[in-house]
Amino acid sequence: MSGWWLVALVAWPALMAAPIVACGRWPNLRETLSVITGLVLLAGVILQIGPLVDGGRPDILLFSILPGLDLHFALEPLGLIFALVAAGLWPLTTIYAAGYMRGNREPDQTRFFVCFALAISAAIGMAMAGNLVTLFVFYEMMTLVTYPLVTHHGDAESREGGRTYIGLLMTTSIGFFLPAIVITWLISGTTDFTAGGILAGTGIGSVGAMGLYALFIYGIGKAAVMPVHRWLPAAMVAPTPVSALLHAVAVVKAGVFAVLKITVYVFGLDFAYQTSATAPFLWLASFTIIAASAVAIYCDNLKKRLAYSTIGQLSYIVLGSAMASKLGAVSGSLHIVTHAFGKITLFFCAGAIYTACHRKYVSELNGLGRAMPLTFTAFTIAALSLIGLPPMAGAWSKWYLMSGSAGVEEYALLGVLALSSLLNIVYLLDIPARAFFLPGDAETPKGIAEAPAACVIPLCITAAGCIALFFLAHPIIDFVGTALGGPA
Amino acid sequence: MSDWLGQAIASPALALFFAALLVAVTPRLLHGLWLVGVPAAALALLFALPEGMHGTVSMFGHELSTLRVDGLSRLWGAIFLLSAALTGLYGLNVKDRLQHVASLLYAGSAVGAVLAGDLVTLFLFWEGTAISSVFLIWARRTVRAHIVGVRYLIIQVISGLLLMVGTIIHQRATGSIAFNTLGLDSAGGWLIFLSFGIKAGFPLLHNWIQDAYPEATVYGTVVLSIFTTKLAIYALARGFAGTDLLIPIGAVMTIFPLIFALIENDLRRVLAYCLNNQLGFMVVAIGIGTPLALNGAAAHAVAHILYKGLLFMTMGAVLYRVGTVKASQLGGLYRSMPATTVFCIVGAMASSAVPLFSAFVSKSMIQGALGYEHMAVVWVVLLVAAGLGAIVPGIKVPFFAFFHRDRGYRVKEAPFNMQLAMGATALLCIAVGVFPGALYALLPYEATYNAYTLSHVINQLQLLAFAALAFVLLYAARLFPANVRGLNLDTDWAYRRALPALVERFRQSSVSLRARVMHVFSRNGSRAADWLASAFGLGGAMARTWTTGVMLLWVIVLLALYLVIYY
Amino acid sequence: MSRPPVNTPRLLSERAARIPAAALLAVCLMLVGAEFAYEKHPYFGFDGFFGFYALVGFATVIVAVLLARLLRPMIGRHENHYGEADPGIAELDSEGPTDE
Amino acid sequence: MITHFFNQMPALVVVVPMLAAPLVVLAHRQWAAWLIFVGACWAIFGMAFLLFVEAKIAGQVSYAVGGWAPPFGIQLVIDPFNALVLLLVTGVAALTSLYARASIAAEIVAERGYLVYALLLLCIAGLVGITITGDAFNLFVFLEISSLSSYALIAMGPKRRALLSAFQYLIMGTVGGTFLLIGIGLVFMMTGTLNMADLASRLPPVADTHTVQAALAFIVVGLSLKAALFPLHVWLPNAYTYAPSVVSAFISATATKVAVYAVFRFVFTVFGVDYAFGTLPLGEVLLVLSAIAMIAASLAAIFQTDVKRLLAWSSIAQMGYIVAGFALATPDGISAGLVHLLNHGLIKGALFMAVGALFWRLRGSSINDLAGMGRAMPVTSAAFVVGGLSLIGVPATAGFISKWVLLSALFEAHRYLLVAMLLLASLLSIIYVGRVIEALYFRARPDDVTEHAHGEAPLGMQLATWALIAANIAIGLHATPELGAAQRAAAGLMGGGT
Repeated sequence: MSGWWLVALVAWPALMAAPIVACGRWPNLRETLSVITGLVLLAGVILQIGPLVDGGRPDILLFSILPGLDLHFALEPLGLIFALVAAGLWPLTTIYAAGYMRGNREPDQTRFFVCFALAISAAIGMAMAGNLVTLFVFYEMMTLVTYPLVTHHGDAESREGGRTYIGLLMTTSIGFFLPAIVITWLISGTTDFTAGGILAGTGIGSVGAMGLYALFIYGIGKAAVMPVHRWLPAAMVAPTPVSALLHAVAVVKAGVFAVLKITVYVFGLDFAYQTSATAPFLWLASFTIIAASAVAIYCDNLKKRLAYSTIGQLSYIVLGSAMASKLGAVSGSLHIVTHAFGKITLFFCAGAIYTACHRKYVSELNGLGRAMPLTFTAFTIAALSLIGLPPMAGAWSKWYLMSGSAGVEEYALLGVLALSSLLNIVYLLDIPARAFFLPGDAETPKGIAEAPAACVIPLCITAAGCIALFFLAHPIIDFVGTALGGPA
Repeated sequence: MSDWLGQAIASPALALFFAALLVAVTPRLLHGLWLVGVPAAALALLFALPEGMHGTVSMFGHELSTLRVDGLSRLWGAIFLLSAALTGLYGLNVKDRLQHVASLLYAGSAVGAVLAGDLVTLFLFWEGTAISSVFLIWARRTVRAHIVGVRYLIIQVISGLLLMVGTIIHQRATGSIAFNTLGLDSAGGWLIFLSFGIKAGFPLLHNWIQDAYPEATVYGTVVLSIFTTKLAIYALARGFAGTDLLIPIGAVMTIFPLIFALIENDLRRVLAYCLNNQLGFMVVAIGIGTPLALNGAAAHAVAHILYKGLLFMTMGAVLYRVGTVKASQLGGLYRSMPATTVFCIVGAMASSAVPLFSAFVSKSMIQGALGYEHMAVVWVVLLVAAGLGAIVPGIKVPFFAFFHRDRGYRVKEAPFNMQLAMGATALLCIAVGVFPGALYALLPYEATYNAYTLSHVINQLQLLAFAALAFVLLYAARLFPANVRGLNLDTDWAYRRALPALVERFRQSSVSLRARVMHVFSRNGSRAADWLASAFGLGGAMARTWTTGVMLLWVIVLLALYLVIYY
Repeated sequence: MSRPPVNTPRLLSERAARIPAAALLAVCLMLVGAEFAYEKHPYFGFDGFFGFYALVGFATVIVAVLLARLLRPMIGRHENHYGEADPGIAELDSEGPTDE
Repeated sequence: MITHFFNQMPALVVVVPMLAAPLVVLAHRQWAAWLIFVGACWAIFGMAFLLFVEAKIAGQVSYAVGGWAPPFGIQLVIDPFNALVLLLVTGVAALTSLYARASIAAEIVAERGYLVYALLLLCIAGLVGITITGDAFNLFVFLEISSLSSYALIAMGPKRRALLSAFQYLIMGTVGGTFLLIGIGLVFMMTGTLNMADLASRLPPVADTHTVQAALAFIVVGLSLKAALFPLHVWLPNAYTYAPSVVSAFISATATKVAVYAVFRFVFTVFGVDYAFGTLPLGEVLLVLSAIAMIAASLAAIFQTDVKRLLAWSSIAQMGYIVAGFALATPDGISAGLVHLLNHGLIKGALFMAVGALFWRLRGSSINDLAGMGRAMPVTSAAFVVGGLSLIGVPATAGFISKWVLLSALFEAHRYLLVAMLLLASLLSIIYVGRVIEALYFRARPDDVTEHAHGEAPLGMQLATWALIAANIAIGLHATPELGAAQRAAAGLMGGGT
C-alpha cells in the first residue's frame, strides 16, 4: 500500500498541471493552486519521514517497460532528503515566482507555472526512482520540461542559451548516461538500486569500473563537472525564479543526487573504494571546484557569478561521492541540503534586486544595502553558509567533507576545500559588503525599496533556514548515516 | 539555582549574543544598558559558574563541552567581558547600530572561544570572531576599508580553516577533540599551531594586524585590538604551553615590529605594531611554560588589553575629533584635548612598564621567569624590547599627537562617554600597577611573585630614563625619523602585490591559452563545418538529388561488390 | 576645528620644553648615582655590572633609531602605493604639512 | 460461418483492399470513396489483429490459396515475424484512412480524389501481400503492385517536381524489381520451386554454386533498393518530399519497412542464417553500410530546409539502425531490428502526419514556413515535439525502447564502433529535430500570413496523428509485449523454420 504513496506523490504535481492550465485566466487562483499543490506535496513527503526513520522502505513496481526493466519507485533516505529539499523549497519558489513574474510583468505566466509543476514532478520522480531506468526517465523529463522555462523570454539570447542548455544535457545523457545504464544492465542483469551496489561480483575490473563511473558522471551533465558545465551559465537567460529552481533545487541537485545514488547503490561504496573507480573524480571535481571559483571572481554579472559558484559547489557533492566512503556520502547528501538553501536564497536575492531596481551587475550594487536591508542581510547569511562559516549550515557540510577527505587519507583535498572557501569569500561576501558599506553611485535613483513582499518573504525564510540547519544538521547526518549502515 | 548554571544556555557568550539581538531591535536610548550592562552581568555570571566542564552538548557523535571554567579561562573571560563593557561605554555615541551589534557578537564569540572545552566548539567561535569583527572594518564605509576588510577576513578564515583541518586530523589521530595540551607531535598539532600563530601575529604571519586595525572605525579599532590576538594567546597557553619553539618566535616578535613602528606615520598603525611586540612577550612566556611564566603571560594579557585599549581609545578620540591620526599632520593637541592627553600619557606609561603602572607588574614576571630558567639571550632581547618600548609607543604616540609642533587644530575635547571610558580604563591601568595583589590573586597557577623589589624598580627606571634620554638627544640632533607621509612595505607586500601580480599573470596566460585553443577549435571547427556543409548540405555531393544514371551506377557497383565478395 | 598658519615653532625650541629635558637629565644622573646605593639581584652575572640597565636602555634606542633610519629608504613608499586609496578623498591627495 | 471467416482471413486481408480499389473507382464520389477506404482499412486492421493473435497462439497460420496445397499452390503464411509487420501496415493504413479525407481534399484536385483512395488501397494490398505471402514469385508480384501504385501516388503530389520524383522512383523501383526477379529466377532454376519453405529445404545441397550466391546478391540488392538502404536511397528524399502528405505519411511508415522485411525474409528463411552470415559475409557488408547510413543521412538531414525532406533523410538514417539490428544475426539483434522497424514506422508516421497537418494549413513545408506555428497550431506542434523526442530516443517514448534494445544487442555482440555510431546519430537527430522545434516555437510568424494561418487542422488529421503519438508513448512505457513478440519472431527466424 505504501508504495502507491510514492506513485501518488510523483503524479500529484503533474496532475495538478491541468487545473493550473485551466485557471490560466485567473492569476490569483492559478498561483494559489500552485502553492497549495506544493504544500500538499510537501505534506505528503513529510509523512514519509516517519516510516523511513523506522526502517521502512516503501517500494512499488509499477509496470515493466521492458522485461527486467521496471518503472520502479522506491524510497530510501538519500531520496527522501532530495525529495524533502525539492518539495520544501518549491512552494517558496512558487510564492517568489508569483511576486517576481508580476513585478517584472513577464509574459506566458501560465506556461511558466505548468512547467514548474512538471519539473517538480520530475524531481520527485528522480528522488523516488527505484532503478536506473526510472531515474533516467525522470532525468530526461526534467531536462525537457525545464527547457521552456530557460527559454521563457523567447528572444535570440534565450534561444541561444536554451540551445546550449538542452544540447549539452541531451548530448551527455544520450551519449554517455544511456550507454552507461545499458552496460550496467548487461553486466549485472539489473538496474535496481541495491544497498551495497550491484556491480560487485560482476567481474568488472578496476579499469572498467573507472570507465563506467566516468560515463555516469559525464553522462549526468546536470552535475556540471567540467567540462560539461557550460549549460549552467547558459541557462542564466531564464527568469530568476527559474534560475533559483534550476540552480538550487531541481535540476542541479537532481544531477548530483543521481551521482550520489549511483555511487552508493549501483557501485556500492566498498566496491568503488576497492576498485578506486571513483578516484579520478576526486581530482576532476577538485579542479572544477577551484576553476569555477576562479571564473566566478571575474564575473560581474551577478547571476553568472552565482552560476559558476553553483558549478563549484556541485563538485563538492561529486567530491563527496567520489570519496567512496560513508562519510563522503553523508557529507554529500548534507551538502545537497545546505547548498540548496544557501543558493536559492542567493538567487532569490538576485531576483529581488532585479525586481526592485533592475540591476544585474555586481558593480552596480554599491550602497543598495540601506535601501534593501532584508535582502542583503539574507544574502550575507546565505553567502556565509556557502563559504562554510558557522553558525550557518554550510559549516557542517564543509566540516564533514573535510572529515571525509581525511578519512580516505587524501589530505590534498583539505587544501582544495579550504582554498575554495577563501575564493568564495572573495566573490560572494564581497557583494553584501559593497551593498552595505560602499557609497552608492551618483545616479542611484531615489526611492529604491525592497522588492514586493512575495519576493522578500521567501528569501527571508530560506535565509533563516540556512541558520536553522546549522542546529538541525545533526538528524540529517544520523539519518543518512544509519541508512548507510552503522553510525555516521 | 545551580541546575541551569551547568547548561550551555548559561554561557556569558550567549548573554552577549542576546545583547546584540537587543541592540539590533531596541531603540538607541536603551543601547547603553545592553552595551555596558549585559557584559557586566555576564561577568557576574562567569564568576557564578562553578569550575569544571559544563554545557555538554552531544553533536554528531562528539561530546561538545561548550562551557569550561577554570582559572585560565575564567581570567580571560573576565578581562574580555570587562573590556567589552568599557568599549561599550566608549562607543555609546556611535550612531551606527551595526557596529554595536558586530562588537557584541565579536566579544561574545571571543568569550565563547575562551570558554570552549573542545576543539569543535573552539572552531565555531573562532570563526565567529572572524565574521563578526570584519564588519567593524567595513563599517568605515570607504573603498579602502572594503578591500582591507576582505583581506582581513580571508586571513582570519585561513586561520579558522587551519584549525578545522587540524582538528579533523588530530581527532583521527587521537580520537579526541578535547582542547587541552596539544603539542607539536602530529600534523594536526602543527596545523592548529599555525592557526593560532596567524591570529597571534607570529613573524611573517603578523601583517594582517597592521593592515586591518588602522583601517577600522574609531570604535572598531578599539574593539579589534582587544579580542582576536589575545584569544590566540589564550589558545596557545592552553594548547602549547611549554613548546620551546614559541620562545624564539616570541623573541623575534618583541623586536622587529618596533623598528617598523619607529618609522610609521599612522599612529594607530604604530600602536598596531606595538601590539604585535607585546604579544611577543606573552608568546615567549607561554614557550617557557613554567607556572610563573604562564601567570606572567596571563597577567600581561590583562594589563596589555587595558593599556593598549586605552591607547587606541585616545587615538580614536583624536581621529574622531581631528579626522586623522597621521603623525605628520598632528601636534599640539594638548591644548584642545587635555583630558585625552592625560589618558594617553597614562596609557603610554602603563605600556612602557613604568613602576606603579600595569605593565610593570606583569612584564617583569615574564622577565623574571626567563631569568629563573637562565635563558640569557632571550632575556636580553626582551630587555632591549622593553627599552625600545619606552620610545614607541611610550613617547612617540603622546608626544607627536599632543605636543610636538602645534598644527593649529582647535577641536573639542573627546565626547563625554569616551572620556568616561578612557578614564575608567586609565584608572584600571594604575590600579593594577599599584595593587598588583588583586590581579595576582586571579592568576591561574600557583606561583608567588613580587614585582616591587628595590633593585627591580631602580633597574627598570634606569632603563626607561636612559631610553628617554637617548630619544631626547636624537630628537634634538634631528636624527629621530621624521614623520613623513607614506607607507612602509611589510610582508603584506607578498599578498597585496606579488600574489595578485602572479594571479593576474596566470590569468592572462590561461586566458590567452584558452583563446588559442578556442581559435584552433573554431578554425578547424569551421573548416569541418564547411566541409560537412559542402558534403551534406543542400547542394552537397551526398544530399544532392543524383541523376538516375548515377543512382544506377551505384546499384551496379553494389551488385558487383556483392558478387565479388561472394565469388 | 580651525587651522591657523602651520609654521608654529617646534615645541622643543620653546623655553618651556627645556625644563622637562633638564629634569630628565637630572633623573638620569640620580639613577646612575643610585647604582651605589642598593643591593643587586642579578640573574646571570652580566646584568649586575655597573649601569647595565642604563646602558641597555640608551644604546638600544640609539641603535634602533639608526637602524630604522637605514630601513626607511628601503621600504618607504608613496601613501597610495597599493592603489587602494578612496577615489575622491582629498585628504590623501593634498600635500599636507610634514616635518623638515 | 464464423469459422469459415476465420479460415479465410489470410486471403481476405489481401483481397479486401484489392477489391475495394475498383469499388472506389466505381463510387467515384469523394465521400463515398472515402467511406469505402475507411471501411476496408479498418476491416483489414481488425483481421490483422485477429491473425496476430492467432499466430501468437498457434505459432503459425498457413493458408493455401485456391485450395492448392503448397509447394504447388501459392501459400500465405502468418508467423510471429510477419504478423508484427502486418499489424504495422494495417494499423498505419487504418489511421491513414482517418487522416486522408481532409488532407486529400486540400491537396488533390477534387475530381481525382477517388483515384488516390484507389491507389492507396492497391498499395496497401501490395504491401500486405508482400508481408504474408509464402511464395517468392508471388512476393515479386505484390511488390510490383505496391510499387506501381506508389509511383502513381507520388506523381499526384501538388508540386510539379512530383512527376520527376515519381519517374526517378519508377526507374529505380523497376531496376530493383528486375533484380529481385532475376534472383528468384536463379533460385527457381536451381531448385525448381518457388515456395519459400520448400526453397529453404532444397537450397542447402546446391548452396555452394555461384548461381545461388548470385541469386542472393541480386535479391538483396534489389530489395535493398526498395528499402532505401544506403547508398541505394537516393530516390527516397524526393519521393517523400513531393508526394501528397497522406502518401508520405503512409509510405514512410510502411513501404521501406516491408522491403526490409522482405530482405530478411529471404535471407533468414530462404537462404538461412548460417549460409548468409556464416558462409557469406553478408552481415559485415550490411553493418558497414548501415553505419554509414546512420551518420551520413543524419548529417544530410541537418542541412535540409524542408521538413519533409529532413524527415526523409532521417528515415534513411533510421533504416541504418534497423538493418544494423538484423545484420547482427543474433536473437537480440534481430528482435532489436524488428522492434525498431515497428517503432520507426510509428514515429515517422506520426511525424509525417504532423507535418502534413502543418502543410494543410500552410501550403508549404519548409522550415521557414513553420516559423511560429507553435502558437498558431499548438496541438499539432506538440505532436511534432513528442514525435521528435521519440525519434531522438527520449525515455518513455518508443524511440527509447528501440535505442535501448539496439544498444544492448550491439554491446552484446561487442560492436562498439557501431555503438558509437548509433549514439552519434542520435545526437545528430537532436540537432535536426531541434531545428524544427526552434522554428515552431521561437521564430515569429511572418507578418503577411497571420490572418489565415491560424487554427488547428481538422479533427481526423489530429486524431490520426495523436493516435500514433499515443502508440509511441504506450510502447515507450510498456514495451514488454512488443519485445516479447519480437523475440518470438527472432527465435523463429534463427531456428530457420517457417
